[in-house]
Amino acid sequence: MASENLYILGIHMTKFGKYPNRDLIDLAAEAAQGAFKDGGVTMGDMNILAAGNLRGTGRIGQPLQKQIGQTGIPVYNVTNACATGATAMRVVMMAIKAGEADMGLAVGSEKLAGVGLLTGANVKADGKTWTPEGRFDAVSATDGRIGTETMPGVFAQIGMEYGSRYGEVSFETFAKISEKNHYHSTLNPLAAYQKRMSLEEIMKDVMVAYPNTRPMCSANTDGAAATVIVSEKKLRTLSKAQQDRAVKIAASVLTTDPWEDGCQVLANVNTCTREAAKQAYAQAGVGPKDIRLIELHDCFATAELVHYDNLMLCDEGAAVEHFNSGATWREGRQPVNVSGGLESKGHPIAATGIANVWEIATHLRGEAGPRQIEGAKIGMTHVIGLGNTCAIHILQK
Amino acid sequence: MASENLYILGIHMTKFGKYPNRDLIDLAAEAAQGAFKDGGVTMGDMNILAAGNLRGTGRIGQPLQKQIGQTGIPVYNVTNACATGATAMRVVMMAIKAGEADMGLAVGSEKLAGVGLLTGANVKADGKTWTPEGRFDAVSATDGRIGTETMPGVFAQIGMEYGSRYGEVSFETFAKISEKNHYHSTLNPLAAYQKRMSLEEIMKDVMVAYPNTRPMCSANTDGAAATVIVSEKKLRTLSKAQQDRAVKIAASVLTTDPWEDGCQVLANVNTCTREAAKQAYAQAGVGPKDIRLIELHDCFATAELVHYDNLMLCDEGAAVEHFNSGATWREGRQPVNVSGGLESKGHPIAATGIANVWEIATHLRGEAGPRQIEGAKIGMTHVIGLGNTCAIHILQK
Amino acid sequence: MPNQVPLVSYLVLGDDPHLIAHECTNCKARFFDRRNGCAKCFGTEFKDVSLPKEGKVRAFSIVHSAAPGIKVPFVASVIECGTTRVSANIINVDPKPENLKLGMKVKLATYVLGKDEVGTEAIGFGFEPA
Amino acid sequence: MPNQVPLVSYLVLGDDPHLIAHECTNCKARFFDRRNGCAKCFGTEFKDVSLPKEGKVRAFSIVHSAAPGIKVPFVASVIECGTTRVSANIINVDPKPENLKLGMKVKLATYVLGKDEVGTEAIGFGFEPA
Ligand SMILES: [Zn+2]
Ligand SMILES: [Zn+2]
Repeated sequence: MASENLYILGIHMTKFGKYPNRDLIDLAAEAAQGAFKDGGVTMGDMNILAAGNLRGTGRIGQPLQKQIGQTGIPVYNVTNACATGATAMRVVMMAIKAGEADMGLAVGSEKLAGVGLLTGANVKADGKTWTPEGRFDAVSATDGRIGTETMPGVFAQIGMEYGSRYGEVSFETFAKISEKNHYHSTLNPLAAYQKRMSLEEIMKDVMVAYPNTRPMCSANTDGAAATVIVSEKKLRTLSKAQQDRAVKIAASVLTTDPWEDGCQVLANVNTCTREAAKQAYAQAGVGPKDIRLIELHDCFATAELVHYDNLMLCDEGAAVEHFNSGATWREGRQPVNVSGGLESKGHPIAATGIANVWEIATHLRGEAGPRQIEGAKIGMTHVIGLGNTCAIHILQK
Repeated sequence: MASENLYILGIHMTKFGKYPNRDLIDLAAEAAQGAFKDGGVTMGDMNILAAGNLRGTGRIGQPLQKQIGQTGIPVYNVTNACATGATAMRVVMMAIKAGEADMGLAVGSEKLAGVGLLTGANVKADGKTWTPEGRFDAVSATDGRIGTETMPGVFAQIGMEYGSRYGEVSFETFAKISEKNHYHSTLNPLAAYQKRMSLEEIMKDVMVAYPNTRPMCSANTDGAAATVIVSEKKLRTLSKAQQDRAVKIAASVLTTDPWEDGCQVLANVNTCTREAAKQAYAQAGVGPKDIRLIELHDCFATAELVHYDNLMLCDEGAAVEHFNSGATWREGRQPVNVSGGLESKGHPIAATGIANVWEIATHLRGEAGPRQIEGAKIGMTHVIGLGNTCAIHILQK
Repeated sequence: MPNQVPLVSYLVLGDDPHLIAHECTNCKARFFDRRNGCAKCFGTEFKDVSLPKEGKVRAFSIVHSAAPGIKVPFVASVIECGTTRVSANIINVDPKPENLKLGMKVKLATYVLGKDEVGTEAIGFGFEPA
Repeated sequence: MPNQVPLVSYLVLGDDPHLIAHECTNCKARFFDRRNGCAKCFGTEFKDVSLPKEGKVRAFSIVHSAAPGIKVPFVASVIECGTTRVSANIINVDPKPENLKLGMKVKLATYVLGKDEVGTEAIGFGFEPA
């Protein structure tokens, strides 16, 4: 069982954006029903459902099942920060590999439009008398006083830390990464923002956490994505049309951050990504050069840079040169985030880890329309959940 | 792989109760480190961690890993209402059956002491002008105006509904079930409350939701539980002492509620339990009569009654007679909730689904001390997550 | 007579207040909420059907603890209206066990929940002994 | 002099304010929070060790958006104190990119965060250009 291949049979994402009149379940249902339609199946074909949501109730599986079909199947509600959607996929895959299912649905849905700064802030009102609380015996809020727990500030430092290791990276370089992604977004009708932005506009926009200005930060939007995953054995019983459009999951890896000095002081998204990438390349039997396009976790422009290196798309320490070579633009050798990335497509947290699979699968199927990357046979997705989790999928057609 | 047997190698629960100076992670760490010690292993032996928490952040896996060992392994954060802990176990089991791990840790932790009534209430402040909101276009709060979403009221009706099908069940009968469980608790040093209560005391206590008085409701407490699950193949490489104490997981099933009229009006915990029981008996190759003792989800006394029937411990419709026969008392033919049940042991939600496995495993190992059920070779655990999920495990020595 | 709005949209006001359900046109499963699909057959087409105004008590609980603003004790219940189960309070009855019985006949009743600042009344519903 | 309490317990006040870390007695991994165990070797014994008061900037960000009560912009950073990394703000510097540099030398500084109602001062810390 464990060695059986798994396939994406159907997959769907909602347009990311603002949906004031639709709830988490409306979005999840659209994604799920879209994935069923895409795969030519129904809820009745599913043997397992794994559902992810972070900022709502965190448990949308059963409310979703009440709307799209109550068939009695096991439902798993999962969270893993920004890797939540990818984690839902992994649970479905494990169920299939374990022989408990031959087909299952993974879905992620999030309502994030209008949500302000996402912090892990432990802000508490200053008490009348100082009283030590929590694991640091803090007598007052520490976020903002002992560094920052805000995402833009954390990922800004992650980018700067790369500079400490391999030579300073300029504000302009980080901003150019954002310029690329906003340029890419103009071709993606499902992106929340499809506006090309000049380097100057990006650099002169509101500074959120130097060196990340507002367009260099992921966009808080609503959205959902869902996918039907099927075992190879089951796929072979389906129609030729279904088999022809199925996309092989050549690798699926989830890691957390192993201990390294400082990793509890500044989140270390490097070690878990590098380890996940190593495992994924080994599982798929391919190397970085075999990957035609990549959707990686550009929650901030500063993050995209470090992952060029972590995913081994370039030599160690050479991420800036790699970017400056033009390789990661859609016209380049190995485009990154042709969807527009989280900075322009949007980042409805729990949906992201499935939406990036949708993007790659759509290219591998040759169905990406005007933004199609030609000759795409192998693609990779990467997502980071702060705290930390890394999920990588390699897809193959 | 899929047919490989899985075993409980180590398992631990904290005493349930009030821990004002300990956080979710302190409790989870005690449970995890206790399970490692019980199993003679360390965090370094784990290939996967699945963690459950409902009422806190909902994602304790990585914060726990930061305290007990950062080894880079995949971490899954899960929720499934009161079946959260059991769901964490299932994720670890799927990972092992899938060939992705040979040993893993499942943990559930909850801080619930002092928390008031748990409701699913959609209470919103009445607006200045009536504005329809949500899936019912409600212009004001519906909880309490169109029935109840409070757990005591929901489970009270679930018990009453059994009466509609098979003949009215008296308040006294439900109260006697609580009397049994409080009696059982006197022998369990890890129970939050170990006080014997007379039938009269129970019936005259504060009415929460007729026919459930306060001692007939699960106790909101803090607590955690954790277990190390191992593949048979890996177990065979461990010491004789470890092998001797390992407890076989003869069945592990998770279901949700299939459609039935009315199931979206009053939660139907019957269909999902009956289906899970059928699957579990089939997996384990045993029948209800082979089960020596059962820990079932007595979140309310009214719930315990219906599950005698749902788990097929009695003939259909004969739950009252079954209880009145004395069978489910610890001196009876097939004791239920010898731990004291959720009504007296306590119900730290995410811990419950692992704590009930601890109880059964402890009896099967012959390590239950004064409350040991003699000759226990096969036992069953059952947990319900409202919304709905049912998880059943059959353990065998 | 002031303007009125129903507490929920499946309560139809007017001369003859009654409840409606959304019935799946394929399998006839009934629901009260806004639907994305049918939980029974996965269909996505529904039509509204009126429910009988009389029913019988399938289950009840006398609830003594509730969210702020809700008077306790009150009687939460499941009513069988024909073959369709409905969630509702049993109202216009002293909420004591001796006044309630499984299977008892009840009928729909409405009441004014309150007025908003422009004078519109919100109308709630329950079932009372028939 | 008023009574003083540190913002966090790993800031030691007195004549010579400094930071301490909890060091695993088995593998020497260092932590600042209350520990259930060692994240590196799973050991459960720790001893406190003092950190050097001087360090250099490993990473920083000029943060313009923060929780209420926090003055922005401020400089969040990771400081290398010897071989141990510490989270801290860089203080006593005009928070502009031209005043900050990776690798710049900084030293520990404390300041009064505020007084509570009985007059006790809470003392915070940061690192300032050395
Ligand atoms: Zn239908
Ligand atoms: Zn250590």
